[in-house]
Amino acid sequence: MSQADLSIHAQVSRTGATETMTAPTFSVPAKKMAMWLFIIADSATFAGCLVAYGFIRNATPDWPRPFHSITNVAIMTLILLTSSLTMLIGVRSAEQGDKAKAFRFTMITVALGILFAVLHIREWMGMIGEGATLFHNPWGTPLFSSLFFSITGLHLLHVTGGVIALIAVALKYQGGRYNADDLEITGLYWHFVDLVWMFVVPLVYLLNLAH
Amino acid sequence: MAKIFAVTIILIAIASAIPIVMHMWPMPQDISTHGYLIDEQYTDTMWEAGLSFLASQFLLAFFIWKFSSPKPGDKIKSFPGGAKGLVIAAFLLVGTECLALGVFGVKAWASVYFTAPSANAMPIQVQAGQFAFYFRYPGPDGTFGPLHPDKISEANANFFGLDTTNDPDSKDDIVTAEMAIPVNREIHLLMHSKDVGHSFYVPELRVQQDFVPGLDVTLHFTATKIGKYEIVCTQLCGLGHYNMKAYLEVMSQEDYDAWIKQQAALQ
Amino acid sequence: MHDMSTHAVPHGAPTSFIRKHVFSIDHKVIGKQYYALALLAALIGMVLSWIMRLHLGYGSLAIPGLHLLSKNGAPGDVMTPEYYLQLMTMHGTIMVFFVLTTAPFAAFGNFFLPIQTGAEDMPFPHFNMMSFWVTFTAFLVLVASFFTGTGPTLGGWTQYAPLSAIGDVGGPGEGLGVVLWAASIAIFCIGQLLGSLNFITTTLDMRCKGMSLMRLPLTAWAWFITSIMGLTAFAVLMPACLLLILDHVAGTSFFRPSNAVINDQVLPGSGGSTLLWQHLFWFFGHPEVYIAIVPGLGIVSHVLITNMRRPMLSHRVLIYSMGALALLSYMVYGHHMFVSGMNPVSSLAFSFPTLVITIPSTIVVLIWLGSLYGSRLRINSASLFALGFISMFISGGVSGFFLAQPSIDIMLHATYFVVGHFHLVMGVAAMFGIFAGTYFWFPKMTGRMMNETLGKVHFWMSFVGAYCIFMPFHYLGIAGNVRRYQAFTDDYLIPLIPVHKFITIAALFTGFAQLIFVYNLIHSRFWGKVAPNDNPWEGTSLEWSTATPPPHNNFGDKMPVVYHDPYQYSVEGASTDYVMQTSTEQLKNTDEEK
Amino acid sequence: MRNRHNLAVVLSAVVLVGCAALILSQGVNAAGEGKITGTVKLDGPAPHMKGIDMSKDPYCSKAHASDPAHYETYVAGANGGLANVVLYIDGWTGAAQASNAVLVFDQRNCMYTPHVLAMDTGESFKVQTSDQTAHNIHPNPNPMTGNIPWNQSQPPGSPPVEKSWKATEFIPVKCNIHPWMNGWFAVVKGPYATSDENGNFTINNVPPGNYTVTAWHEAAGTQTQKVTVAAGAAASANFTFKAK
Repeated sequence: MSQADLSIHAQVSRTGATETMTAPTFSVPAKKMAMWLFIIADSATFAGCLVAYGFIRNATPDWPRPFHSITNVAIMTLILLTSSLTMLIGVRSAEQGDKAKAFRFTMITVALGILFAVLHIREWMGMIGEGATLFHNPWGTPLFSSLFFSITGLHLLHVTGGVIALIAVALKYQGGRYNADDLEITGLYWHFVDLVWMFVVPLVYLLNLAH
Repeated sequence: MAKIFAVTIILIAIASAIPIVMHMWPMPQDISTHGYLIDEQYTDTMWEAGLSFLASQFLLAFFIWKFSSPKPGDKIKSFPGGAKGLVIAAFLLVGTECLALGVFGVKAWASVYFTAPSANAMPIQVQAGQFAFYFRYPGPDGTFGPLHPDKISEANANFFGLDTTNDPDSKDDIVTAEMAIPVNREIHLLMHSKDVGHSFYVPELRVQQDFVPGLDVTLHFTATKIGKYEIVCTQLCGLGHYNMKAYLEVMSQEDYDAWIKQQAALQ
Repeated sequence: MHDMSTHAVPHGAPTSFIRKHVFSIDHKVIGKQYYALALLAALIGMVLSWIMRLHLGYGSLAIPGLHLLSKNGAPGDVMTPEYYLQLMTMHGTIMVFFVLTTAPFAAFGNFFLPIQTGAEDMPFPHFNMMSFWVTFTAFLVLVASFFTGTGPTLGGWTQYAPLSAIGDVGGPGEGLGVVLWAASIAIFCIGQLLGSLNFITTTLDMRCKGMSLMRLPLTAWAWFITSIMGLTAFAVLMPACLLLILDHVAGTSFFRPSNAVINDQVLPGSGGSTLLWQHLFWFFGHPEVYIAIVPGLGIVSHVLITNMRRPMLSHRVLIYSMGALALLSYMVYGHHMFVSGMNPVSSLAFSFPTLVITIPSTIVVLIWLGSLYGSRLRINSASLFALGFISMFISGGVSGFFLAQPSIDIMLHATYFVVGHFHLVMGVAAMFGIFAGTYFWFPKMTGRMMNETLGKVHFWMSFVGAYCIFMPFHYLGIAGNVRRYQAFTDDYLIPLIPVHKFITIAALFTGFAQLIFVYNLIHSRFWGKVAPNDNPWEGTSLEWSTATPPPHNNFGDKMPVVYHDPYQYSVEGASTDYVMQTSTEQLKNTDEEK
Repeated sequence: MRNRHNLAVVLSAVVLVGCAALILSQGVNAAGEGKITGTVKLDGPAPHMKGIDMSKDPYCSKAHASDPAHYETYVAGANGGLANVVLYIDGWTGAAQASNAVLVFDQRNCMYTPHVLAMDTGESFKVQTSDQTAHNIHPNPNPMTGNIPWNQSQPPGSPPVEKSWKATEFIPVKCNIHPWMNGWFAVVKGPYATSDENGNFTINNVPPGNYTVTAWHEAAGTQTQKVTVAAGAAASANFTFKAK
């Protein structure tokens, strides 16, 4: 029994009523609601960054197109998509009460997340090796790498945060302190991170492919 | 207390309107060809806004006066028409007001921004920098030489960064600290900022436009009245912002010709 | 599987001083903390405005002791232009962020939203605590910039790039000062995000039995709508501030244009867009205006209803109007940029929604006036301020007609007309909302009444004083008086100096009235008359049905159950002239909201 | 504890005596010091200096109503002497110069007086305003030298600002409010002089020895000359610049 359950019982015993609250609007409990709201806010943050990117890209005549191959980014995308799938399986299993499977698949998601981060950092190192920094790059306007590193960096930060959150939640879930819903909520965040990547890839990578 | 309050509101509303009605601090006189449109739009808006202001303040005061000391046993009355009536009223009154202002306002806006400068408009470049305006006339050849930011040297009076030895177009460019223009001649103003954001504001000309660093904005206008006016900066540009200004002298064509000759000699 | 509770884990009442008053997770304590922060910030902001006004009215006057505040800014007590701009920037930032956002929204919202919805606490009390302490940190970071060698930034609260992005060469405080400013605002955004999360989930998920959404009081609706705006608006400002910080510390040039030259030296920077900052800032900035004013609309409606002894003509229309304001606020931000070099076609596109926004505002005012008609108005400090709010809201609102039109904006942009407009509507009006809320809720928050006489003195001085300050601003603006000038040296501005002298005197007078308020607040808190009962104003909403001050879990042993609309006053056939939401009395002849 | 106090007392006494000895020994040396005098001349006619249009600030233009202002890059006297040339000793290794005169950089009639202010490293100088209009002083040192840039306004009636520079450098100084206002802080090590209207200068307090005198002009560049200074005598060094 989770703590949330306990709280209902605590109130039942205190007030003597079985139900003291109105049913949540949209039937979304507070925690999940909060995650949705966070996702809305975070979307606004990413949207702000991507708008800034679009604005500056449009305003810069000599915008560089330094990417020659989409292999790496395709692999990364595939990994992130797969991780969304494994997350889904994990959450589904948790809902069905298959704790071991849920934990296993969450951990696979974590592993894929880490793999994504490693590939991402490897790509960064490659670009840094070619002379790109936050304020300089060999291909053209320095704004390209400023925006590239800022936006992908922000995303990488989200992936890292997601990996840490997933590990923490999975362990606590394993230990019985969190339930399937907590896993689902963390899963929501993970899907969001995946979704953002789907915006980052076409805007930041595909638009900048060399002709 | 409530009655005093109601009277106070009415007094304040009337007192607020007096300076407007009496033109105590009026808009500066208009010396431009397009300004009358803005002024008309302003007057129309003042009528509508002023009347809405007075009407609603009076109504507020009246209701406060009337309903603040109920006798015991007074029943609550409902406003005739109720909320629905008020919402419809708001949509009709304010909606049409807004639509009218918005649609007619486009005309004034378009007169400034949607018309191209005529072919014989006189080009003048204005450069804003912390905290002064400088002006450049293209000289007899009619072309401006290119700008070299690294050559800007205020210590040598090279405010624009011209290279007069290598750029033939720059040789006859005339750089001045005040802006003189012939009366009734359309001016095509090329606006360039040297450092941060500034703005070009001549109230009499009914012109205000920001300088955008990295982007050259243009503006065109015709002055119709000879005189000396002030060009001020309205975009916060640093510690000397309040002191950033230049004079605009609208001259007769002869005076202008003499002035530009004199300026050319000083280069 | 859907066995999740909608509640927070109930927490026991804390015992230690620190957990009770400092790091408290009780929304009521957090609300008070926000209020105290806003009060402190407002006092600082007000003193800054005094200094500025003294300087504007009496430019050559040395203000004794000013050099103590800043050695470089006011050597020999003579104010330098940069110090004026620094004070102006700090006045704007402190007032907008730490007073107008925190007091009506975070302070009152925190205290009363859970009580009005019938919740024991917010769903995430720890987030709530963090929200305050993060905001407080943001405040400290901002104030810290006073103590850097070159002082705070002078770029104005809008912090237009590239002045804000080029560093110290642009002016004193434009280096470290801007970094601290941007850091403070970014931190502030996090605090508001946490707060908004709590507000929205409280409203949607924590309502007690019988409390349908339409049965929520107007204040709760106002906070709810505000928090939705806050959620996205601050989320856009935060990355803008982070990019600005990167420009300072990491050598990027998001906002630094190519080839800027200051002091004959070409500054580093390449291709950055200066308009980008304005777009990002105003996308936040305009909703922010409504974040400041919408809670005021709610508070004023709430206070008025109680003192008019009748519900508003329509509960729903007011809610929809506030919602419309919030929605439109995102579509109009470009009206701040009519002369900024933005495409002139988009100016028109931004102008129409701006004009349209007057429709919901007018509806709100008309509903207020229509409800006032035939009411049984009680006059006290709270209702006086609420009525004053309406007057100010009208006065500040009508000038919006001018500024919404790009053609007239050519004349009035960046003049005192704009300053008058937004000070009346989002400054004074919002402050009046805060005062109305304070006088109204003080007994519930502290268990003591505020002194009515002092309250009325405060009102009269503030009402007349505020008009004396801000109405002349409009005349100055029409005459072309540019804002953000520390002295009026232009020939055409010199005749206007007497008006500035008048405004300065009015400002000192009005400022003095606020000291009376502070005295009243502190004195009443400790030595005021004890509240006669739990419901001194004979209100109906849930905050009046609980003990005074409310216990740790808001309602003691018994969770409330709501049977009625929030504002059942003067209902025919009822036993009293007000029926509380929790009353089990059956009412006839009312069509209750569902 | 006590011992430590004693040590402190003894140490401070030693330091005091040392300082006193240093000061006294300088005084003794002064008697035997020489100086370097000479003239700086400009070869050929003085370049035409552009007039300054001060119309931006009515106060400034009024101040120059009868006497139009000109840029001061080259200020040449009647006999061809070149003013505003800073003369100093290259690679000076001696002690810092004890200065008696207070250096003043004045803002008068919207111009800097003097146009070039020479000073020793660490020597303090005063920036003051005699104008009824606000100025700002914005020196632009090279950040690599260790001199920290500043930017400060001086409205009318402000007290003087006292400053000093750490490292040797020729620092351009400007007023952003009046873009034509420009001047120089010439920060050097050791004894220095600035040529006057006739091009004359005297570097005082130079101990006997062989030196390289450097002459620096903001536009014409630098020149050096070797001189030998004898005790109590004046060595001579004359320079001739060509306008660039």
